[in-house]
Amino acid sequence: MEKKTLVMGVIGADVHAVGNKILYYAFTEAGFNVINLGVLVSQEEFIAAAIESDADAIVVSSLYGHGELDCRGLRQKCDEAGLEGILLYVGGNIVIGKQPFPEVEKHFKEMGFDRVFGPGTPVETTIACLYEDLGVTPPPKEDETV
Amino acid sequence: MEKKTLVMGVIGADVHAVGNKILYYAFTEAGFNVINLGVLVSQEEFIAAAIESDADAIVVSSLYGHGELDCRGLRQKCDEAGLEGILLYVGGNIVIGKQPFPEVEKHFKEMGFDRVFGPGTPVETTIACLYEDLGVTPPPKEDETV
Amino acid sequence: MELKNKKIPEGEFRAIQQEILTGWPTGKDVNFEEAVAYHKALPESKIFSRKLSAAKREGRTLTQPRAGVALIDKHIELLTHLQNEGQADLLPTTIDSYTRQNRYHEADIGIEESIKTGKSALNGFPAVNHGIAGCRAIIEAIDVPVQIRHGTPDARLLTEISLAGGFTSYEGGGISYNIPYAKSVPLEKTIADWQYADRLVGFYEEAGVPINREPFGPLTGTLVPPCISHAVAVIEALLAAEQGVKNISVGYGQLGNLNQDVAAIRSLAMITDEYLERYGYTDCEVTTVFHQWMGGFPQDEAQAFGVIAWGSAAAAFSGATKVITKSPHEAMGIPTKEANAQGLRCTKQTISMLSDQVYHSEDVQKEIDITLAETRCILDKCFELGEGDIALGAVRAFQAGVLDVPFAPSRYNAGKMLPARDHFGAVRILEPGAVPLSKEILDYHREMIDLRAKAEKRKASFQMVIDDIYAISKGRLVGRPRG
Amino acid sequence: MELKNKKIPEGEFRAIQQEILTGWPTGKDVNFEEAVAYHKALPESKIFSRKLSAAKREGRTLTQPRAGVALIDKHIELLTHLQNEGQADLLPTTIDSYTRQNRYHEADIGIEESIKTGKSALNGFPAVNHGIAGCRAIIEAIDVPVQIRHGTPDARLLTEISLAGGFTSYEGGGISYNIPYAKSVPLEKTIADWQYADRLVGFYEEAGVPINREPFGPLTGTLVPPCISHAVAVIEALLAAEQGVKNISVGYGQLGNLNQDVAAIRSLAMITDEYLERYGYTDCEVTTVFHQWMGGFPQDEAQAFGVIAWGSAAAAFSGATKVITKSPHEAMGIPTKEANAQGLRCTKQTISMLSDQVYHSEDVQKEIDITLAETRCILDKCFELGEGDIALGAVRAFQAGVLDVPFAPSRYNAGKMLPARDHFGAVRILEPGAVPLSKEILDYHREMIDLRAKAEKRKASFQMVIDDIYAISKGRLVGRPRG
Ligand code: B12
Ligand code: B12
Repeated sequence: MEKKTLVMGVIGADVHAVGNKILYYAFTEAGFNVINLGVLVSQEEFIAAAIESDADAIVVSSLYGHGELDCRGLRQKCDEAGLEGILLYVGGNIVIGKQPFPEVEKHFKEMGFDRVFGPGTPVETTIACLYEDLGVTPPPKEDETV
Repeated sequence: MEKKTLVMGVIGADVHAVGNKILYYAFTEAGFNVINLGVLVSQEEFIAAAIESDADAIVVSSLYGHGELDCRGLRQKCDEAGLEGILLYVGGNIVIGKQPFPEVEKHFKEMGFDRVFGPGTPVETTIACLYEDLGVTPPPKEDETV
Repeated sequence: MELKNKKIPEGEFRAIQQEILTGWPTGKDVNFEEAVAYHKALPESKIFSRKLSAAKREGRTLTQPRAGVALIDKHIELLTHLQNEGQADLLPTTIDSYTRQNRYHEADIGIEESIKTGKSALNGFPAVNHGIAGCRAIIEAIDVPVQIRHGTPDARLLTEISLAGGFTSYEGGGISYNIPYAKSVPLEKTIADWQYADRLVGFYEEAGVPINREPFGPLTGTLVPPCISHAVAVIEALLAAEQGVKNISVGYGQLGNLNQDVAAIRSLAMITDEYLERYGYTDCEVTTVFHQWMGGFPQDEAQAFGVIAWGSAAAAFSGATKVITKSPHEAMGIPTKEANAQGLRCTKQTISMLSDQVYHSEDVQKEIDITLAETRCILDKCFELGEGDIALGAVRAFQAGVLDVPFAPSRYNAGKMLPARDHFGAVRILEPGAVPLSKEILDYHREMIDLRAKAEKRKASFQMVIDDIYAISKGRLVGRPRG
Repeated sequence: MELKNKKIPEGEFRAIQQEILTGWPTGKDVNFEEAVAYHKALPESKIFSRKLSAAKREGRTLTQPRAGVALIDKHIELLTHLQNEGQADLLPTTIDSYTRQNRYHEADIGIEESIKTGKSALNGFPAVNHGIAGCRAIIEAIDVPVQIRHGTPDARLLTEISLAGGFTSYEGGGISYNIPYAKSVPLEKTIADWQYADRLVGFYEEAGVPINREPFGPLTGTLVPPCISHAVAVIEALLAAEQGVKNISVGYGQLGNLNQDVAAIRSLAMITDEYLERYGYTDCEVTTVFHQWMGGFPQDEAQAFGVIAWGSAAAAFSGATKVITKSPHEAMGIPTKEANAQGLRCTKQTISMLSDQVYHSEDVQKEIDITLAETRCILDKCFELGEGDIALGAVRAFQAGVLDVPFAPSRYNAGKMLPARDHFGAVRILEPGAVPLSKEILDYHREMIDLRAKAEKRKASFQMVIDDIYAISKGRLVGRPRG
């Protein structure tokens, strides 16, 4: 089976690197081809990497609270760049403070994200969603989970 | 100046003795003549002691949560026993659970208490109220407070 | 009939039992054989002693809250919440204060009031009024072991109903449920009544049903020096063992100084084993209970969490088999189920973070040595006063002030001994009254308190004791003068 | 221009300064003499160094939260709340992340957005955009000393504005605000830029204005072994002292094992003094900072309180001069002012209850000895690499992987060293990479980790490290396999 390609990174002026490194490790273990842009990634860098790698999905992390400001317009820029319909995920601590998640989710979906994840989403959940959305059959069994 | 007389005790099936012992010590230090009935005191015992000592006030403690059940009818029984108008205080943890104090206060005032005190009322506050309500001039200065 | 630490003869027991079971209508449903069969059908996971033994073996500290409300369905709802949301390892059924005073009529009024208003008018679960079926409804609904916790001087009927009701653990004792919980019940009476309760547990044990028994460790919860509560715990363990109790949890209420707290639990296990063995009770399993701070709490919930977590840390380091948790509502009133579960989760987080750590310190060893020496002074005097009989000895020791619990409501307690914190926050003895500690030990206590008095530039006095009583609720351990 | 640990010559400094102050319109308001006069008119009670020195002398641990919002009045409201309701001894002004990356235009958008929506769109206070007057409004409104806390690789303009704005303490450093906070800024650049900041502090000190400086201790906050953060702290202290800094607070992020945490703070003070003295900086006062757990928190607030209180206990026992507090909202997002104050009160309660206690343990001494030995291994190698110059040495040490911070985002960090918890929860080194510890020390680390691996019946591996990263947020210290 052909590997699906993900572009991932932490958007904006955000330097939270730990979750990013663990997600990279887990996505790779889960059978994806992963382009990890690390932290401090601009919208333009995400898009350029997705075009270059012919990616199936862009997985955006935002931890530091400026997610709302940083993510605005990403979907439109994707469309303009010819990445119409590319799968867009966002997760982490994407807004400032403890806010009711349903509202946050609604807001980011309106901004064009296909899936929105709250604080502390387990890696297993993220991977299961990727399998589903990208039509990948999950590998039969793992003896170690992250 | 003549000493005012207080009857004090912990009402009902309540055995919380620590506050009672400290209040006794503090009331005595503050210049009152104090009849301390200790814990597990029935309404009848309060009234009998007040009559016998010709008391100016009855200070009821309830800590354990049954205050509402235990205090019902005390004012009426006082009236019937000829203790009309005697000063009635209640304090401690007089209801079950953390409840908004204004409601609790209102409820106990309707039951006939002149003053109602919430959890952890400082001894100084209680004494100041007693001075005021019994028309006692506070002693000039204390070098140690409780 | 003279009080003696001797197994109650079967005939005598049956005579009392007949009378007891007619004390309230629900008593007539008690049927020992049927109850034994009921217990034997319980899954292992619901048996208190088993879970304690496993925890002791594995060196884990289990969590248990206090909780009880008036109505059966609400009580089950409460316990289920504490089990699922609080991750409690063990659960309680705390009995209301009317039942504790055998005022079942008043408990009935409380039940009615609770049905009417939709909120619990009782500060606990009136198990006698609800009877055996009411108790079993709880046991069946809950997955973890459940214990009866109360404070009942004469608990004979409650014991009959609770054990027949399927509870596998039972708190209390003739001293620990008298001195802090009664005003004018003679000790002879409560000790005898608790011999009855222990004998009943003994019968269950003999029938192959394991029932855990727990003397109430903290007593008044107010600056009780470890040697006092240890002595009471050992005496109640001896009294219980004589009646056939096999699984005993001895307890202690946190005082706040880590060395003293850790030493207290470690020495408590040692001295209980020592005396049980010395007096020939060689087949009892002893576990320990650490109570988070039992005195006045701060009203602020964030501060209360600090007290709870610190109690959890001390419990974990002490190696206690279980910890009894408090909630952030402690100073205000009986906690909601949510607040109670919060106390449990805060405790579990703290204990788990410490469970892999070991606390080694010479200071702890020193404190263990001192506590053991003190407790032996008191216990040996009790045996002497009882002319070798510890039941009699306990009664005479309270008469003489040899056993003396600070701030206790009972008129059978001398109330002459005064405790105070030393410069490091450990609770020491300021005025011994008639507590028979050696001169060397008393000098040490005075010296440690004097260190503090000097630093505070005041004499050690009753004012200092009062300041200590308020200290934790005001955000400190030692009640230093303000300003 | 070559990097050297040498005081920046005045002329060179002035040249850079001219350029810096024109980087954003608010820069032109900086007037050194006027700022010195402003500082000199501040009351003692608002001066950070003074309060730290007093606490150090008296052996107290002060509390300080993190906090910052976009707008001046809201920020003052926030700090006032933390001062009054949180009883904070010291206050921060946490800078937003756009300012940290010198993106003042984006910060401006955030300010506008915040005005429009009525809630802070920035994760901190944009001090550069608000300028000197904005800063002074804070200093004047608040009664306790206030510090700038950030994470800014090039903080030269921010330093100018903050100090002229009346702040009396300033966090950061050329390594600690690069490696965890940047991806591709060369170390030569950040060290030089922070020499500028330190030199500016030096000018204030020379003018008689005391400014406290604090290297950021916890780095990535993710399983950083004490020897790594200690080495960075000492290097930044040396670099600061050379530029004329006189009052330095070195920090450390809690790891969770009490012996290791207590030993870390005690050894950090020792080794900083040792190296400052050895290199001739004899007139610096050193204080210590304990950061409550800086890694992932549990989402549940009750559990978070457990983590906060345990951090407070360790801080108190360690004798740190101040503790940086977390809030029960930590895992979710920037705390409300109420939640932030709760963290402070929980901390204060715990610290106060422990303030009279002393934590003695042989295990602490052992841990101190090991940490000192490790840190010396690293520092001496840094000096060697820098041919005696520690600025150069630091750059080369990172190049070589001699200094290596786990999970750091910077490409100038090797990322070859892997930490893991040992059987008792202490953080040890699983893979040293090029960190130059002696064989004896490394053997000890491996041995301690192997103890754990054996107990868990698995090999020590990256999976173990990942499990450790999640452990506290899942309610444990050591990331043991589940089931
Ligand atoms: C120590 C203690 C005990 C000890 C008491 C030992 C003894 N015999 O004295 C023991 C362990 C035995 C105990 C038992 C029980 N307790 Co208790 N106990 C406490 C605790 C922790 C401290 C009480 C104390 O001594 N405080 C120190 C003294 C100095 O303060 P104080 O008692 O509050 O008194 C002061 C003020 O209230 C005020 N005051 C008191 N009376 C009056 C009257 C007036 C007019 C005024 C103005 C002021 C005033 O002045 C006093 C002096 O400063 C409190 C919780 C808390 N406060 O933190 C629970 C608490 C009072 N107990 C409680 C309960 C429910 C019980 C039990 C039913 C067991 C249970 N379910 O857990 C039993 C009841 C036994 C009985 N029949 O009464 C509840 C009451 C709940 C409620 N009202 O909703 C509390 C609040 C704990 C809780 N949150 O659940 N308890
Ligand atoms: C460690 C840490 C730091 C370290 C980071 C070191 C580094 N370079 O990596 C340091 C100390 C440097 C730091 C700095 C700051 N931090 Co910080 N930090 C944390 C902390 C404590 C843990 C983060 C972490 O590593 N967790 C462990 C990893 C494994 O989990 P994770 O990051 O959450 O990632 C997982 C999930 O979120 C999920 N996930 C992540 N991305 C995505 C994407 C998708 C699509 C999906 C499905 C899932 C997913 O999967 C990941 C793996 O399991 C969190 C709070 C917390 N979580 O407890 C605060 C936190 C993220 N930080 C915060 C802030 C504000 C800051 C600062 C601005 C400083 C400040 N004001 O205190 C600076 C910002 C610097 C910057 N420019 O980015 C805030 C963010 C607030 C908000 N969103 O409202 C938090 C939440 C703390 C708080 N409550 O205030 N921080």
